[in-house]
Amino acid sequence: MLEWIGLLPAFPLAGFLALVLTRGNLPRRIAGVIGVGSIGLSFLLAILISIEFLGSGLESHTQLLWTWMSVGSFTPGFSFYLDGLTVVMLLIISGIGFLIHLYSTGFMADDPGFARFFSYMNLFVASMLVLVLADNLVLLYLGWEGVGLCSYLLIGFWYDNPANGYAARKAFVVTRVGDTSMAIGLFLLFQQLGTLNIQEIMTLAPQQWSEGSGVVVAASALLLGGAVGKSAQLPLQTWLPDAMAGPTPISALIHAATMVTAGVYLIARTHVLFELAPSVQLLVAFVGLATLLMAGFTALTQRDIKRILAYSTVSQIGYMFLALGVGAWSAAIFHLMTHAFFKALLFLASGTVILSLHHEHDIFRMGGMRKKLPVAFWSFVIGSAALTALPFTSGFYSKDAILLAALEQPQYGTLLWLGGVLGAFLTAIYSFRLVFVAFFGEDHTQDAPAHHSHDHAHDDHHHGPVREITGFVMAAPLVILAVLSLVGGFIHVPVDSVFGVHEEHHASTLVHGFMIAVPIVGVLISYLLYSGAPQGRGLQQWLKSVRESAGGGALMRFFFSGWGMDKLYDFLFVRPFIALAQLNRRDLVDQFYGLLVELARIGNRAIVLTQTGYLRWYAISLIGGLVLVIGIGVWA
Amino acid sequence: MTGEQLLLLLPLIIVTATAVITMLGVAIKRNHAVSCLLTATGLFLALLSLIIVAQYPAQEVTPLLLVDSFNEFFTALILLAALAITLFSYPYLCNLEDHQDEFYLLIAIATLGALVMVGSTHFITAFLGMETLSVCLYGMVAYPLHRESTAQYPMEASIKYLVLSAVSSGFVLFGVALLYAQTGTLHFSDISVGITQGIANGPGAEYFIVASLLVITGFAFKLSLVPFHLWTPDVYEGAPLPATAFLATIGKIAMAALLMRFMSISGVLDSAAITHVLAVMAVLSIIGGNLLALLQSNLKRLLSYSSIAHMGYLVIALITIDSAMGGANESLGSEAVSFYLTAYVIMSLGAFGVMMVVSDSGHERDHIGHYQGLFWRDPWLALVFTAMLLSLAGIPLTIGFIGKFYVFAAGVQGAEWGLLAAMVIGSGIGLFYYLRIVYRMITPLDHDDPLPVAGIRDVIPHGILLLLLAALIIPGVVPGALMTLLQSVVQAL
Amino acid sequence: MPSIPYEHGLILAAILFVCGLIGVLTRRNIVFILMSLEIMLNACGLAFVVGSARWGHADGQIMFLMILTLAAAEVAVGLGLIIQMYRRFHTVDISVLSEMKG
Amino acid sequence: MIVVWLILILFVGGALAWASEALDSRLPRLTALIAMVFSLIFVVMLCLDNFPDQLSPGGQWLVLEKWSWIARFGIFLQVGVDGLSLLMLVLTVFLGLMAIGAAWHEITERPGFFYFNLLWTLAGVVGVFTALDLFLFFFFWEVMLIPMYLIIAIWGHENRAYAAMKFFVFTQVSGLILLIAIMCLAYFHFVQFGRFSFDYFELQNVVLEGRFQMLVMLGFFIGFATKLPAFPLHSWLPDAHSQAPTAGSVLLAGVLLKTGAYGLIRFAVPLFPEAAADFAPVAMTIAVIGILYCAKLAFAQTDIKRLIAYTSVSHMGFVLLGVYAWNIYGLQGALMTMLAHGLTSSALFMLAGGLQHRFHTRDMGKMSGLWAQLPMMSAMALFFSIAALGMPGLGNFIGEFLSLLGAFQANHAAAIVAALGLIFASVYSLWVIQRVFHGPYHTPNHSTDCGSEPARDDPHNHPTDLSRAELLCYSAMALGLVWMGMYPQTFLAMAEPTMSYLLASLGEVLP
Repeated sequence: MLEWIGLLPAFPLAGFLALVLTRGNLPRRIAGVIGVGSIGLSFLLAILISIEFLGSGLESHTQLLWTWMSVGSFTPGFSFYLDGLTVVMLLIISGIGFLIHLYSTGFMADDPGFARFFSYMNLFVASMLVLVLADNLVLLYLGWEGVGLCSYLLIGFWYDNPANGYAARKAFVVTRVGDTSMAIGLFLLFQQLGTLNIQEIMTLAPQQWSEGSGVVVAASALLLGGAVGKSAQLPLQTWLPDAMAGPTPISALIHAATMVTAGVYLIARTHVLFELAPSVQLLVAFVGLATLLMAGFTALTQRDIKRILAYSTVSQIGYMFLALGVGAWSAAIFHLMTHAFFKALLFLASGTVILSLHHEHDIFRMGGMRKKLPVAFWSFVIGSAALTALPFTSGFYSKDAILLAALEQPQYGTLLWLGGVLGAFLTAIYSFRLVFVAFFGEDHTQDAPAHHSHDHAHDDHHHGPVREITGFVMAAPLVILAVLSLVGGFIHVPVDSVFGVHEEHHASTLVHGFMIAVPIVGVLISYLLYSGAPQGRGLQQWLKSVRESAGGGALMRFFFSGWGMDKLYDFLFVRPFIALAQLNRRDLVDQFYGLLVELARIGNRAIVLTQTGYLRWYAISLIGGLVLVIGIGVWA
Repeated sequence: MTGEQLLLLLPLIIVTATAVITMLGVAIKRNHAVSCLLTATGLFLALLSLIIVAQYPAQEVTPLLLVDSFNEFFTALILLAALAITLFSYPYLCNLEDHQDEFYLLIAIATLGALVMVGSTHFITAFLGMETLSVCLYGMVAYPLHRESTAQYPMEASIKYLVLSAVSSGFVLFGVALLYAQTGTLHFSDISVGITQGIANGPGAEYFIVASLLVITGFAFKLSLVPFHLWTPDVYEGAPLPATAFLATIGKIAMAALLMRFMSISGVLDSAAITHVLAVMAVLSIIGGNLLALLQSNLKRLLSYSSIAHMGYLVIALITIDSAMGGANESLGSEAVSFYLTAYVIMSLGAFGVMMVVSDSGHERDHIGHYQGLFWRDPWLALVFTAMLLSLAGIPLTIGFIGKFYVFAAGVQGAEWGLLAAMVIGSGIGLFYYLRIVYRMITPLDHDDPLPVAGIRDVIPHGILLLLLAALIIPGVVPGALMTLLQSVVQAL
Repeated sequence: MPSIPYEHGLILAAILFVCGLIGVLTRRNIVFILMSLEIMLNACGLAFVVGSARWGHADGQIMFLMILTLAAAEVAVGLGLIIQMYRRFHTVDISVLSEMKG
Repeated sequence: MIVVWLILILFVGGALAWASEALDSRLPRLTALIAMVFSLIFVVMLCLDNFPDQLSPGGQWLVLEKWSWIARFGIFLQVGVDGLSLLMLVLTVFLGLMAIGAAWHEITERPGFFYFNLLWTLAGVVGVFTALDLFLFFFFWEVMLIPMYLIIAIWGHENRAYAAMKFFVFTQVSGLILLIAIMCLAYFHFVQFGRFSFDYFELQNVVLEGRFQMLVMLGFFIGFATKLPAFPLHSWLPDAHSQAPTAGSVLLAGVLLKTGAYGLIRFAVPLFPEAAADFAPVAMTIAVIGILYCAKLAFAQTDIKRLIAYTSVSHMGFVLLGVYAWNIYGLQGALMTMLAHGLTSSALFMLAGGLQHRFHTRDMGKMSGLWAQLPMMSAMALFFSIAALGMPGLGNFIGEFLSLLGAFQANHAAAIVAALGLIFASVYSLWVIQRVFHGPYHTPNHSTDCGSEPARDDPHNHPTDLSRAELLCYSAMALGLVWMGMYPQTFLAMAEPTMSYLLASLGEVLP
């Protein structure tokens, strides 16, 4: 069975080709079947392969399909590598991918570009599978850019609104910056080690470089740059919130479950390099910490349901980076898996909410949806519970593992741990803020639209009473994901063979108690603040006064704009580039050659004057010429 | 003067005979066709006689004339050019009511002068040849045409040419006189001895340099190199087309051949001063000639300027002629000059030929506008004209390119980097005005300006054009044969 | 009479030559220009005669005869042209001859 | 004899096409097509029967023939085909077919003369790729200029005179400089070995001392860099492309630019090893400036063909980078970029030509949101723009990655700065897609201000989507790119012996 591993990306690729070559005039049902079926097949195959692989107790399995290039000593092959880590990623991608495809057949039912949507989605899953299965960094780079491309195509799916196009381009260019730094990292690795095969790098690196040597620091920093770009971490995170312009299923699949975790996978896969460069590993930890705090605060002030979830994704990936930074590789992957479950659940649920409320995104214009949208409500509750790591939910086990590992970090353990706990507290507040504001309190769906920021020009006529649009196709994935979010904590992630077994963390019960209490207190505060319950009157007054006060208002706006990063980048890079481009529209070099031509023309006009037509002048020139000639002859 | 030597002079004798017979023909009964036919057959017979002359080894016929392979080659070239011009001028002069025959007389005698120049190694014959050619050219340039609007142009051009040519002959004569006064011989030989050390008790080297420069100035005037080029555009524009063609081709060949002969025998090039002067003149001619032609819209003036530039390229090759006979490592210089001359003659004849075919004495089509849309009106003529222009610009597939390549080779051999740079810049500028004409021929014409319909009398000129086109393309693609011929020709130098 | 050194002869010829040149440059009347041309050519003839006197062989003198005949030919053609010019322009001033330029 | 046959077919085909115009105006394009199909068969035959056994060690030259031409200068008609030139021949013939496809509907007046020029340009290019005698190389180098000039000057767009003249003078003057350099080499062969020779192999053992070798090498470099085009000498390309007819642009971008790069690989570096070694950093800086500067310029353009022209200059910067890295990766990278860029830029030009054919303007400002009206064309445009920005899995990525890999070995700084070019490439490629194909539907003669659904039934401006001929061309090119991206080994193996021969002959003089 293992030798069929090549088929995993082949099925979605076949789906993509089928949908593209029929140029979108397949009937909707068949297009849906092809789209979902291909992912289903690869999910099934993934399960069979995982069972056989785990059962066989093999360390790893490499399957060469064909030699891609062979130039001198650079011979990357189109070959797939299977080990524990890959199995986990395979199952997440194909599993959740399948559920989301199922969901989107319902969500995109009335969209004209139905076939086009599924072709892009299939291409995305194929690229992601190639990324995960690649056994050398060049093939990984192929998958890496492939997913970047698909995210561009899908964010800008509703192309007739230029804003979507802008968001898509922004996403692609920002991730491209990260990809370029990763490419440079690849060149450096090849130049130093002579190969780009991941396993060879992992064995050669420790032999050739001592710990903390310049080259390994540079290489791992460059790879970190790539990871930061793709996983929307601090320097390059401005693109993810704007990526919400795409249809909601893709936000679930790409911007929550799979693509954004590619950075985490890359660092986990090349963990030997990072172990050799402790300074860079620490940098990873602090990048994670800073991002999770920044995102947490920003999420507090957001109004759009999808942007809240987007910032929460950035924050949760910050946790994964924190785990990687402190060396808790398996904890990071474990959190990656659980996060995929509950974040996909939250996004799909928000999709149902948006569809039912006719593309309403602003949570303050919802309220009281508990009764009207039961499925969405319960999904949100379970999802938010897992997100805030309430006890016995999957989030609890994975986040605690990370925080405990962070505590044991030799130098900055306590600082990292405190930041993590503060983050958990913020997470609790903003996730349950969303739940209380959207589903509890009075119904605000009818009042006049303060400002409509919905993204596509579909019919947004005002409507009668709200009723939930969830057929079986949309409800089933929600239920499965809800179950997984609750039960996910008990799945043991089979990555010990990859990262080596780590001993259990043992911390004082006080620490354990504190970590359990923090989310619960957060939920309570959020309840008091946002559910309009009478007991929270005092707190609500305090919040209103802070919001009105000058300083507080400014702080709110600062958080709302994602700590002003967008404006900063716009000012630093975008505007100067456009100015530079406009500055020299007509190529400077071209004017230089124009100058030469002008010179020749002036020369012509000057010398033509000598042709006066007067005989006397010609005679003078004759004699003058003779004098000149003799002068040169005798003296020069 | 043994019988054999008389045989060697056969071409000269035949050409003189044609002149006399044509004169007698005109005296008996004035008939345009007959006199043209007589001249053409005369020239053709002279050409055939060359085959006889070629058998004999090179020898001096009286110290004045030297008949060797060099002389024979250029005689052939001149006779061919003269023949072509005679045949071209027949349809051109047809609509001139009276005195059409005298033109052929002038052509015959002028050719005679050119032949004498080419064969001379003695100043008397050189001077005699130059003057005969010049005087006949005065006549041809002043040939009265019936274009009311520009009737006085030929006369103006001829007077200008006469005065200036006389002044330049004065320079040559005075230079020769000074040389004669010191060396005692009018033969070209061993002026270099004087230049390098000066005669033991006589004046120093400067005297000889000045004398030689006087002579070279005269020659430079005839070749229209830059300081002495001002007459060229006016005379080319004023003169009727056949006269301009004659002046541009045979006038230049004879002078260049004479200069080459003078340079290699007299060893003038040994002195750095003279080579310096020639180099300066070459660079000025290339840059000046090309710049002058840049925005010129009268084709005759444009071709005159381009001839200045081409003479500049020629002088570059001339400079690298190694004074020693055939030189130790057989310099490419003289080969390059003769090849470039041949190429230049073919190109100019072709270009002027097309203009002659299209115009006649009543209405000359010499403005660039007349040739607009020629590609679509008369593809054959346009093809020939484009081939000639591209060859003048030095584009491959043509003899012009091989000529330029030869000059490059000579330049590189003589390590004349400055001159080669000037040549590249000159060619660059040159592309502009040649291509301007080609582009003008491509742009379609809105109003129709009908070309003279090609009657039976135009068959010959079109035939010659075909020959010229063949002479342009074949050596351009397979230059081997012509190169070996020229190699043997130059050995005699 | 004692022989005059040949250099003086050459200098005389040179002076004559320069006079001819100046004549060509300054004169406006075409006929006078032709006359100055004649002077120049005769100056060269003189130089040749002086040369042949110095070397004592006849080349120079033959050259002088040659120069005389050719100068005569040129002037003849020149005068023919001048007559045509007068018939058309009714003047012999050379500034009339300047239509062609540029 | 195959090469001579190939050139003959093209020459004769051109003449026949011109002659056949008298019979029927549709005949010339047919004769041209037949001639091209024949030459394609020839080239493919050359590939197949030579390719399998050609891998024998040392057997680098598939075809090598020599006839005497001008004995006086030791010039021979020496033609040779090896892996590198064979690939170039395939590209030339393939793009020749594409050019005919592009001109199928577009060229209506005087088609005979057009196809005459088209085929003669191709013949010149085939000559350039196979000539092994420097004089013959220069001969074909100039021969391919005249027909190209005529194509731009006669069938070009509004100010074609300026563009054609600029193109011709640029390449001609740089050609003259190249000629002087060739002459110097030949003359020094004469000084050192007693006789003139222009033979590629004999000239390799001419020894020139330091400074003079650099000068002669510069002559070669300027000659090829103008054609490449490299940074300071590139300003003729945008004009030539925006004014040339589509078929002309396809030929210009697809094939003529490659002659410059081929010249660098075959002549400029192997003949002057030491000079190339010292000159390498300068050349790489020029390449990097070319990549970034032209990417910036591309972003600022509104005329779609000028934009694509600037992107071509930027891509050819990678070729220059790869060549002067002078290791196996750089060379193979340069080769792959040449092949992939040939296809990508030709396709983009055909698309731009198609848009101009439909909307009679090249200004991107006047058209947007075409996806709704022209789905197939927009999909193709998207595919080729993505290929242009170097998406892995397509040909350009392989070329750029290998070039940068090679460049990184030779000179870290240049490679890193050039890698920035990848970012700029994505900026301007996606900008084109956004500007022309996304956003509200709007065309020059039909603008919906409210950006609502375009009037489907609006007859007078309903632009027709891709015709079958166009679709065939585009999908052929798309397949080519995917083949190059997914399995480049076929091309790399074919070129490998040449590259290793070139590297060996230099003895790794370069870093």
